[in-house]
Amino acid sequence: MNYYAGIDIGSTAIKAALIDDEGKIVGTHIAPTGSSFHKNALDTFMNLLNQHGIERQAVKFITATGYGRKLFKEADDSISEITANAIGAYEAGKAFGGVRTIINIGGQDSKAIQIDVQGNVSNFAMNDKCAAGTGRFLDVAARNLEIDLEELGDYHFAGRNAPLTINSTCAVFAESEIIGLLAKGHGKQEIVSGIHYSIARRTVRLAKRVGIEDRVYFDGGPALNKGLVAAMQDELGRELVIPEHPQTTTAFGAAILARSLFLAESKEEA
Amino acid sequence: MNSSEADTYYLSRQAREAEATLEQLQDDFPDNPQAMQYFYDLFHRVYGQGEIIKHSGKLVGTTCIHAPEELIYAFGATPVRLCNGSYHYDQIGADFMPAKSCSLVKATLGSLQAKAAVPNTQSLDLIVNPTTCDQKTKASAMMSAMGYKVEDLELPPAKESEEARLYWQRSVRRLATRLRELTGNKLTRKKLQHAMARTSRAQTAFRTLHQLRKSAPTILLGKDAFLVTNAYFFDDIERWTAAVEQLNNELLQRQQDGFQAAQKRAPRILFTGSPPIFPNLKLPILIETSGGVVVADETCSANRMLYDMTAVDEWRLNDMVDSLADRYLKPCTCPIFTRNDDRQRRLLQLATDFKVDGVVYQAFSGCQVYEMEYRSIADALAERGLPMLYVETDYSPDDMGQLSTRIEAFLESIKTRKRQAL
Amino acid sequence: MKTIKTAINNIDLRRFRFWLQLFFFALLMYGGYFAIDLGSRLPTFACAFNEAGRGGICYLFPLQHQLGVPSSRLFSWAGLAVLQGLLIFSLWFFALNKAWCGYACPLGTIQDWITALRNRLGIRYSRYSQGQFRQLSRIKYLLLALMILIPLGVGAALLPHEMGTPFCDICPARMVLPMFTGDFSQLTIDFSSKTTMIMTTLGLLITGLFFTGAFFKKRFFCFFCPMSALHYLLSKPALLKLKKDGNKCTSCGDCYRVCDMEIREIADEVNETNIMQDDCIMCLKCVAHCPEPDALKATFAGIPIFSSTEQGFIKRMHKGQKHEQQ
Amino acid sequence: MKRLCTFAPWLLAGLVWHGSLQANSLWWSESMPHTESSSTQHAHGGPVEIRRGIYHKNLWLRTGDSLAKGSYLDEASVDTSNAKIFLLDVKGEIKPLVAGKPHGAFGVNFAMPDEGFYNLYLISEQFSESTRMINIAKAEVLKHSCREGHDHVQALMSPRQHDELPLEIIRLRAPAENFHSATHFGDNVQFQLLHHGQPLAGASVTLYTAQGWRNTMETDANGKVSFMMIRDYYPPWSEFKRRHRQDYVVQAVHNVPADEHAATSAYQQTRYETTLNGSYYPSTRDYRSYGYGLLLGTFALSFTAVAVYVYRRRGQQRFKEVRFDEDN
Repeated sequence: MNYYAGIDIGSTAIKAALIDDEGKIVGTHIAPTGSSFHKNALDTFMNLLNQHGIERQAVKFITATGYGRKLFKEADDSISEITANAIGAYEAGKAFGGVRTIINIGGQDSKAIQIDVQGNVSNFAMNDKCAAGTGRFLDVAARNLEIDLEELGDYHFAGRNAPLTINSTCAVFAESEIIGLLAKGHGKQEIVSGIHYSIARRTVRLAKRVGIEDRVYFDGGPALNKGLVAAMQDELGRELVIPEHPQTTTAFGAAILARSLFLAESKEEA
Repeated sequence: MNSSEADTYYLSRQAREAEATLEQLQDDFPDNPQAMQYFYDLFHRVYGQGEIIKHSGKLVGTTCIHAPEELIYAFGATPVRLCNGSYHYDQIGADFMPAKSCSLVKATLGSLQAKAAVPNTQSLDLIVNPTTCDQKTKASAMMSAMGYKVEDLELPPAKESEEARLYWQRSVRRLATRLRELTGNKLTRKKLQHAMARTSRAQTAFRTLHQLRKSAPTILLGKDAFLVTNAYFFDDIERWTAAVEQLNNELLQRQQDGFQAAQKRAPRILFTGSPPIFPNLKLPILIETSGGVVVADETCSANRMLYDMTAVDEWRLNDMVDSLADRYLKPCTCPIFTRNDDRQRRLLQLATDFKVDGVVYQAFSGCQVYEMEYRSIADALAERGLPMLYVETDYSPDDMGQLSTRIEAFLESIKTRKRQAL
Repeated sequence: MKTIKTAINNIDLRRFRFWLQLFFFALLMYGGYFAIDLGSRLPTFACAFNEAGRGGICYLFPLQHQLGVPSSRLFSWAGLAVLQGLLIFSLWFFALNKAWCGYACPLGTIQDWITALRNRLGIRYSRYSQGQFRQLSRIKYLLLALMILIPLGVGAALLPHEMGTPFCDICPARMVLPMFTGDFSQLTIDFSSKTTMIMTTLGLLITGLFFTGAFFKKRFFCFFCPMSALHYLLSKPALLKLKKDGNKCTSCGDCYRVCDMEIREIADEVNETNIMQDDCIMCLKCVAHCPEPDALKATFAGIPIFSSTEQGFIKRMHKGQKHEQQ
Repeated sequence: MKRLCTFAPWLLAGLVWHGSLQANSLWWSESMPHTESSSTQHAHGGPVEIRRGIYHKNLWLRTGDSLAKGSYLDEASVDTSNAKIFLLDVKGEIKPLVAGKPHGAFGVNFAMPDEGFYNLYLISEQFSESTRMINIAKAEVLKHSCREGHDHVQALMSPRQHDELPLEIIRLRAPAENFHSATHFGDNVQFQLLHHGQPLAGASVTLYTAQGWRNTMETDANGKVSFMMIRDYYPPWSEFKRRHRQDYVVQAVHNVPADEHAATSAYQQTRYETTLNGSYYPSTRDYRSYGYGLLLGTFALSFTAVAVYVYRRRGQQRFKEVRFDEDN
């Protein structure tokens, strides 16, 4: 039985995904990137293999993606995370009846990708210059409000009155704005939902530059945050397709690409 | 540090930046044409070791392609293009330029500010500053504040009307008078004709290079082509022409041998937008290291500077000077003009001629005119079914990460599309 | 075939045009001495007043005569002669379109020679401003209208018989062309009647103006010539066409710069393919001075006969610089 | 008003007085007896009447001692009973004509179906004391219409003569004459005097113009004589008519001793007198002035040249136009 792996070395977390011959996902593993991401990436990969009891040789092809893709020597090939995300979302989206637009909010950037019917990237826009509207913004806010990331979702729905408008376009200023709002005695719930709406507005504007087609796929770590998902759906005015492991879609895409590249190479040799 | 050490210090940081780029140009790519060695050495000597640019007669700096160099040569002076591409001078220029402003103008002002500038132009006798975009127009006051003699070459904001054309012809003629005061020489028909002949020989060489780059698979990488045209900024025109003619012969040989400078299915990229000026060849190099190949460009550091030639009906002084003026205004596709139909048409024509797969549109952050034209160019290209990547960057190397992601994603989308199309 | 095509496209148009104009000049001015008679419906100034030497007659002369017959006869079956004349004129015209002006017209050739003389004397040529250009280019239509209405007036006995050929009286060709066959009789004021006196005075004033105009402005008279107006009305179906491929045009304006008639549309028009304008004389200097391959071309019945090439442009512009090698 | 007067020398040469028009001289004339404008139209051969496309010519017989005061004949004044009138047409046939009174005066009207020259002759014979006088009046009339084209002109140009006539004057053609050319003031017109078809040398021939000028010349060896047409039409400038027709008559008298002919007649000598009429027009030199023409032409040329020069010089100051002088 051959296996294929995709490793997404992101700015905040390293995600690895493993698929078998038929392209079904065998398992995924997530670990923080930390400082020496080369060792951490290797460990994440080995942990994933051990979890499922698969030897290193069984993994025929590894594709690396993400910021650190070029420096991960283990990988046989590297691909940009936009293409990997597109392939992963396209595959995962089939279960939900096909997706055409992908919104990904990563640790330090947010991306909007439009793919055509065959799944090829036709247009994409990235915001990787400013931390506002990215996962970092949520981390900073959660730390200031002393809430865990997972609880952000519940706080969003617990809010009684309308969400506050956090109009700061910069993650650093947002911090001071949150503290100001707290001092004025606003509830944490309104602040959290305000933050969600501010991120949602920015991301939808990014997506508009690319053009929004039906069934929008939403992945990346923050996709786990139900509050943010609700805000996004409200801003977009349409349902969002959320996979059950939103963080590993890119790695999954890289794995699928590894499989197709391996099959293509073996066909050429044969 | 006193000023002389400071100068050497600046020189050394500037030199390191240039050397790094030169090494990238030479080592990251296998089998560069031998004829390119002349250009590598030239840049090494001028940028790396700060060799002084030899010139006969007065040295006249120009800050844009609109300054007619034939006129400057005819007065016995030597033109040198001052547009600067080094991030180091960009930092110096940033001291007296607004935060979000064009890196090119910042770098140019920075190089003028630094006494031991690279390329080392020593003392400029005159700077001819065509009033093109806002920032270059405002920069002229700053240049004269630095103590340089500056001649503002007034450019009309629109170029379609006859009034604009006559206004520009008068500006060029006024420049001729100013050059006469500067050099004390008299403009004669023979001198101007001789200067125009030399420039047209250089343009002929460039056009041959331009035709050769149409061959598919491509035989010359875009980064070399940019280096060649960047050398035109300061190199002696006859030596430059000879070197380019030699390069053309070698490329012709390569074409016959069926030599491939990039992989077979490398996406053929048309580069447009803000001019890549040595050592800021960051984007072309990135494209070509990520597997693409820049086959054609529409920028004022290459095609727009050298492509269009002058036609003269009667070889008389007045007619020749007016023909020169027309040649520098009418075909210009610079975004400072109100309409950009010419530029759209030029891009679409280059796309068909060079069988281009995708367009990379570079806009220096802070350059509003290029940023504003992005939408119309994108629509025009989309109509033709050409994908376009809009990249907003500046001279700083620290956005390489984001850029490489975008470039790779763009190239991959083209590759898959091409594989699909097969 | 390819080599012939490139050879034609790279010819030195200036020399080719000089010899072709000389040939047509000899044909139309001295053809008569060799018993050449191309008929009286020529779409160019083969002046009828050059009785002995003319190789054919400019159609405007018989046209005015035919329109000058009494109205009763003109609008009867006899009027068909006018249509028949127009038909033959059109057939001649369809062959060369406005190249009749640029290559065949003796008066045009003389103006080109005067321009060459001015150039050798080192005197700068003048250009019309855009406003002047628009007004002046309407005069030829006015002259064409007068040339048709006045003979009709003569036919209807509203005007004296001496005004039978109004345009020929004031046309400089009547005075200038016979001089080339030694006949200076046209340089006279005809006092036999008030009408002839006024008309011949006008004619001589215009001839004086013609010489100065042609000296300072390239192809001065062609701007006001009713023949060019008549041509333009029939120019659509002509075989020889001037075609432009707007996409290849970088609007560098070289064609506009060298155009003797200062036609802006040739450089600015990028959508139309057939860019024939009413002032154009199809001298094809624009095609010769266009650096973009196949941007401008002259086609005869659809077959491109002369198109712009880069090598041709470079060769011609180099030819202009005799001192280049110093 | 400078008129080129070229005939002055000729006038001063003095008049040679030979034969002159007598009371009974007869000649044909195309001028209308009374000048009401009838249906005559101008054609290349002079006034004609066109009936159903056929040209008809009127000619009246006049007599008198001077052209201007020559009176038209009516039946009684001259004995024309034995006058014989006949027409030598283009094909050379002779057709006798009957005189009539077109427009109220003794004259003749005949049709001219074919293109070419028609010769009209009138021969009248009279006797007085001892001489037999034969008067021959001849008129040469051209019929041409451009519609017939111009290819046949050369063949019909040469003058025809009638040999039986005792005395006849024929007008010789100018070198490049065709149906469109006409005699103008100052032209040299050549005649030949024939006696029974043979050139008569040494005879005197006189040319009379309507204003009364006349000139007599001797015929040379082969009977030829040439006259310079005098310019005698000096209307005030505004009434000058380019197509003003002037008539002239050429007359020759020849006396022959009697015995030469019928022995029975009781006269010693026969006097033959023949006349040939014609017309001529003002020459182009009379109304065309090179002087004014060239004056106006050069004025227009120099005026515009100076205007352009001033405009260019002034043009420079106004815009501070930068111009380079081309002489280097």
